[in-house]
Amino acid sequence: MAEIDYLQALNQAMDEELARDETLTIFGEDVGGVKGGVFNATQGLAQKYGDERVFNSPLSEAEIAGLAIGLGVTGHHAVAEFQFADYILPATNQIISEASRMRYRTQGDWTAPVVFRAPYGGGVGGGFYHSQSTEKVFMGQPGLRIVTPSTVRDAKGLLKSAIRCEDPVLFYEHKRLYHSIKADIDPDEEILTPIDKAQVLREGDDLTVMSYGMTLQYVLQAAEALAKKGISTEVVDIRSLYPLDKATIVAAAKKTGKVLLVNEDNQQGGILGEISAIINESALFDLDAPIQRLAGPDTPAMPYAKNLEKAFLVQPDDVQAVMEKLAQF
Amino acid sequence: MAEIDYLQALNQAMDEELARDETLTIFGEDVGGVKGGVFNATQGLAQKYGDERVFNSPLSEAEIAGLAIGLGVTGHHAVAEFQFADYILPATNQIISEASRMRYRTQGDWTAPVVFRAPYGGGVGGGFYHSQSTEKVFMGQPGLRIVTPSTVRDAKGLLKSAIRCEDPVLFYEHKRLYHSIKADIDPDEEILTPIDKAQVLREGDDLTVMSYGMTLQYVLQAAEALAKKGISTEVVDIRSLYPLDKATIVAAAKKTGKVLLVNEDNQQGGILGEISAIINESALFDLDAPIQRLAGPDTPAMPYAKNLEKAFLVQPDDVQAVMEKLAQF
Amino acid sequence: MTAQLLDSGLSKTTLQTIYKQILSARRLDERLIQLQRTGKTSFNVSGQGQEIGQAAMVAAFDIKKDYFLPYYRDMTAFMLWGATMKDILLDSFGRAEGPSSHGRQMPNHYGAKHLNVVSQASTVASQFPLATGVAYSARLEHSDRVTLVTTGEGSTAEGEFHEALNFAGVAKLPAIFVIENNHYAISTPSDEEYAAKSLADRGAAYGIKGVDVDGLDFTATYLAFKDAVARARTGAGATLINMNVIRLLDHTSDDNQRIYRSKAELAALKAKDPLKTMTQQVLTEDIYTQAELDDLEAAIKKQINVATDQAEAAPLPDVASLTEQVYAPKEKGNGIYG
Amino acid sequence: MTAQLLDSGLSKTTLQTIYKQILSARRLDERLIQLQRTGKTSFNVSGQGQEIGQAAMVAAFDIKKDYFLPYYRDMTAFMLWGATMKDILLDSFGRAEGPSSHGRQMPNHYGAKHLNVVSQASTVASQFPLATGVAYSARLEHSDRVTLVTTGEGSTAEGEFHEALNFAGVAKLPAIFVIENNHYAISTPSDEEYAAKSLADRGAAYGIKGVDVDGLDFTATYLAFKDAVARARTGAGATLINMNVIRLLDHTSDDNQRIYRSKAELAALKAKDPLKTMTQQVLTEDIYTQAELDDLEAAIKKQINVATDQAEAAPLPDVASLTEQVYAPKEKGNGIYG
Ligand SMILES: Cc1ncc(C[n+]2csc(CCOP(=O)(O)OP(=O)(O)O)c2C)c(N)n1
Ligand SMILES: Cc1ncc(C[n+]2csc(CCOP(=O)(O)OP(=O)(O)O)c2C)c(N)n1
Ligand SMILES: [Mg+2]
Ligand SMILES: [Mg+2]
Repeated sequence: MAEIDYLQALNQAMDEELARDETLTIFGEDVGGVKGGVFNATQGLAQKYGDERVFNSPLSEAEIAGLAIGLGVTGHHAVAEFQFADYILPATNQIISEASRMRYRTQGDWTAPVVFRAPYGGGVGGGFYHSQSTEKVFMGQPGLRIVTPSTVRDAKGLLKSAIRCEDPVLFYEHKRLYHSIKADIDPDEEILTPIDKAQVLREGDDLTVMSYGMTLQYVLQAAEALAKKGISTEVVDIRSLYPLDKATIVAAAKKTGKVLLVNEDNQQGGILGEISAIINESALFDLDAPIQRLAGPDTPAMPYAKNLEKAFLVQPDDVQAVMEKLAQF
Repeated sequence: MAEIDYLQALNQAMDEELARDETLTIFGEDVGGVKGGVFNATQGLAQKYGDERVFNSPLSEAEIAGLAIGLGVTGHHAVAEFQFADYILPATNQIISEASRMRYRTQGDWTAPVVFRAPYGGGVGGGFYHSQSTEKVFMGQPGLRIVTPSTVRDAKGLLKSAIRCEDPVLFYEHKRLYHSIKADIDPDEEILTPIDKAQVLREGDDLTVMSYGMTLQYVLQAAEALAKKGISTEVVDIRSLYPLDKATIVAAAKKTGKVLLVNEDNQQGGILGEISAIINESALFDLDAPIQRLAGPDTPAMPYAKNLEKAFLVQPDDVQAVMEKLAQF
Repeated sequence: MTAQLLDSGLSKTTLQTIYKQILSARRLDERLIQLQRTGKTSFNVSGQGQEIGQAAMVAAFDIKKDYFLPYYRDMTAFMLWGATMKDILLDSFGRAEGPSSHGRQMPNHYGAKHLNVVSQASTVASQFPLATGVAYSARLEHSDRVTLVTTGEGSTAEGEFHEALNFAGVAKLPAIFVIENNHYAISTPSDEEYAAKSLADRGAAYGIKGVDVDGLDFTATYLAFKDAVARARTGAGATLINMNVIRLLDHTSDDNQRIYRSKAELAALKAKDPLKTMTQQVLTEDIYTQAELDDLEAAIKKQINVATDQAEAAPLPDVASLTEQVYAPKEKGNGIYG
Repeated sequence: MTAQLLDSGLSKTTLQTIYKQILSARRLDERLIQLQRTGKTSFNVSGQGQEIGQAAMVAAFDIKKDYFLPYYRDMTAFMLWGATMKDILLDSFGRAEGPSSHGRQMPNHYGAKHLNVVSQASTVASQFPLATGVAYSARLEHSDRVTLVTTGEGSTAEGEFHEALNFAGVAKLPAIFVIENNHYAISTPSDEEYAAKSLADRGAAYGIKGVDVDGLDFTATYLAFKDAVARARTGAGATLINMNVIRLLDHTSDDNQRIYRSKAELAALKAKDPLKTMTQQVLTEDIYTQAELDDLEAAIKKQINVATDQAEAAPLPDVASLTEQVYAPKEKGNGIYG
């Protein structure tokens, strides 16, 4: 066993898959060479696997995406890194029109088994363009999967599964988790996390809270605090943002009848709205309270000034306060 | 009074605004010259207002968007046409990173008062890339407005308001409405439709149905048919897709307690999920039935083969059947 | 001005085959137009005026191993790459057996797994980044295969065109990028599309060889491609070819070019029809006699009739398949599904 | 090799002012680095090595009427365009009065309404399409103003760069597109960014004049821009200028270039510092005496201290403003709101 952080878990996942799958290539801006990515996620990989398999791309996101897809159609798995999830936007057309449609439009003759990694999330002093949650832009594009790990174990296992998956997978990584969460991971254990399942991280009876990313950490802390006050919380790590794992979501909602959904993104138009709609459709008469969303305000995410950044971000105290209030509803 | 169709209403709106606002320019692929757009929405305008104000752009959507935004920051209103709503995707970065953020990131020093027109929707034998509903991609980007007219009067009035609005507005037009709906419009009447309001098109007590675009026509027809069977339907034209008009939506939901949401897009991840979440948040205890969504399947929209196209699209009969069943819930 | 066909260095037999394929493509296109006009199909893109260039282009490749990412006006190229008349017609009728998309896409969106012809979207130029990935895969596999990708001149204004060529230059990819320059993007004439003297000048912008060629001249075009393919196959990198052609007909069956092109312009175009030129050359150079050509016309007509009947009778996709192949089938036991 | 400053045709007084501004920018950058290292601010992009080129560039414009869309390494250019030390520092501290974004954006995202400097996003090259709109507006207003837009060489790989230049060529826009080529995009050296011999060759790809200039040479750079501005102002269209410069420091305060650039490379760079060269020229050409320069240094230091104190003391944005200016205020009675 060795304690590693979320970023190291990602690096291990890619290292192991490069060793296992000779077709696999990994590239993106500053991903190759000695730098190994601006967050160092690919550090050491170019040296170990050569510049043909792990390399720098020019500064062009549509090309990064299309290069991956073109490798995919010829049977090569690829991991393409977008330097920040904000910079995935120039590649939107490639991801939606090409990657997400390839299998369906040829009924499986051609496929795009590629992973697009995208570091997302705020609280890093990055202002609008180094902080955003852009996952909602790609929500509801059948053929595409969107996943995000919120534990160290999943960072490793989910990335390995995404690489092995024959579908295109958008892989979101919360930047503030890179070094803030750590876990003991046996380097010899082959970890594969299901890419199609939400995960119940904590069982409880009084209320159900679903989240992902940084805010999920706050939910777990609050659940712990509430437990001391005798309130028992069911905590769901949504994990597969699209398609959603309806069964796990609905079961967890029914279990307590009080549901809180939390994410860092704006309140309107994101993943949480869809989850709320699914619960309403399948569990309306089990609900004891309106499904609540705790999320960022509906303003552009997020200003640079420290006080505004903080005001934009859902804070740990907010999470606990809302949970407590919902439990008492 | 003269009977005009939805497309003519759009043309009139642009014509009147070009005459009124000397800063206004209109451009896009094939928009200028004698062609006046592949759907003829801008027919006659280049001749009337000159090639400097109404012109063809090269085939480059990011440039089309950016050109508009650049005009906007210098105080010029602009209408940029994307030839199909499918081809807005290469402009995603411009629309989200630039247009939607400009006012906020400068606190109003610079603004982007531009309209992006996007013909959307299927049932035209256009396959995946001439049929899609791409509005959800832009949902939840504060600073941006998304609107779509579903009546001839609104086609005119909403486009005029969008042009006058100081915010960037994504203006979706359902292609199948271009010639299929007509109305008597007084050419001398100055029509301005509020860009921030849903509209109750029909009052009723038994169930509430909310929709936009082609499916709204089916809802209206079904409401008429159901009226003959003694079922009374409240019909809401959502119209402002983002930001949503919460007040009108919640009031209409509360009124009957039975809500059906209909659109042509996929079921998961679109506008309807957000509406459902809003209703759940504000009117849970007024609901007598789960909020239902009737929408396309969660498969890529939409195959070319006639039978598959039809199977993808919500059909008038489906709408009526689901409404009738919900009324009886 | 047009070079002799036999100066291409291709044998008489090869030239016979190629001419036959070109004529078949022209006649098939005429049938497709008829089918669309009579409401039997709903859409067609005609490539008339571009066939000679397309045929000369494909003749330079090894279609057994090379990859092709075509665009919607490439019917002739697709047929020379191995597609049958029936394949084309199946796609046109939106039939399940259509190789391009099994009825999922509009006609003219060519693709075929068994021919190494990669499926294309309607979003113009979006195949260019893909082509760089396909080309890169050859390097990973230590294969000397070459990747061919085409588009119209209007579509080169897209950012994705630029991003792909830039990477191809950096990575010295074994790829050939072709602009089929018919001087119109729907109704927009090329001086409103770009201001470069020639689009071949964009080669230098990417450290790629740029070549201009008259796509109405079979031999000139063939030789330019032959050279480009040889360079790509031997590691000398990519080539950008600006192939000048003409668009004889409307943009698509939804368009009417008489609105934006004058009668005089259209008449001048018609006089330049490269099929007429080539037919003349075929006769002059004794590749076919007039009698053989007459037989050929008759045989093609028959083939088209048979293929049309077969394709029309073929089944539509199964409606139940609407929800199939959205995602990969979930294999059990591989650990990646819950 | 470097041309004489006075050969620029600029007066001694003008050159004095420009040198003073350049020196101020260098010293201010040093202060910004210090503030970041001591945790008083959280981020900085240094433009050291690019200042001379930037100053020569701006000197060719009429900052009273021209428009500027800068990029994040353009602090010197922004200051020559009229921004004060305090403006820069307010932005760095994320203060409400900061002209660029009133505390909304990271430092180095320059903009100022009163200076016609348009706000920029962090998404590289996305200012290029905007710049074409700004340039087009001059035509609509029958103004002879010129639009300047800059970026780094790595960012020219973006599709938006291409789309903008293509349109600028077609529309003969009064715009000047500048590549500040420091040969690195973060850690990626330019041979992995592009393969063109020179990025100026991209001009021809767009029917635009392409010019290479040594951005370490004040006079050469100034004269190249002067010519380009004159062309733009008189309707001769756009110019693409590839300005070769050096990046003396890390990409940003988040980077450490010693990882990917050798000691030898960095030492060679330092020896080329264009400020050293210019200082030498200023003395040799009697623009300033050493004693005057010493006074200048002292005065600048004082100015920076004052500006730093003022900026630090300035208030942060009001937290209540978090939800302001998302949309235009709803005017009553104009009919467009319900
Ligand atoms: C991204 C995108 N934008 C717009 C269109 C609509 N469109 C289809 S073909 C075409 C013109 C293409 O012209 P060109 O590239 O010259 O090819 P040609 O049709 O002349 O062969 C346009 C604008 C599209 N298919 N994709
Ligand atoms: C669209 C986009 N992709 C990636 C980035 C991250 N990024 C910021 S600066 C930079 C390198 C830019 O290099 P260059 O254009 O040469 O400018 P320089 O920093 O050298 O002045 C990168 C990759 C970004 N800001 N925007
Ligand atoms: Mg063309
Ligand atoms: Mg650089």
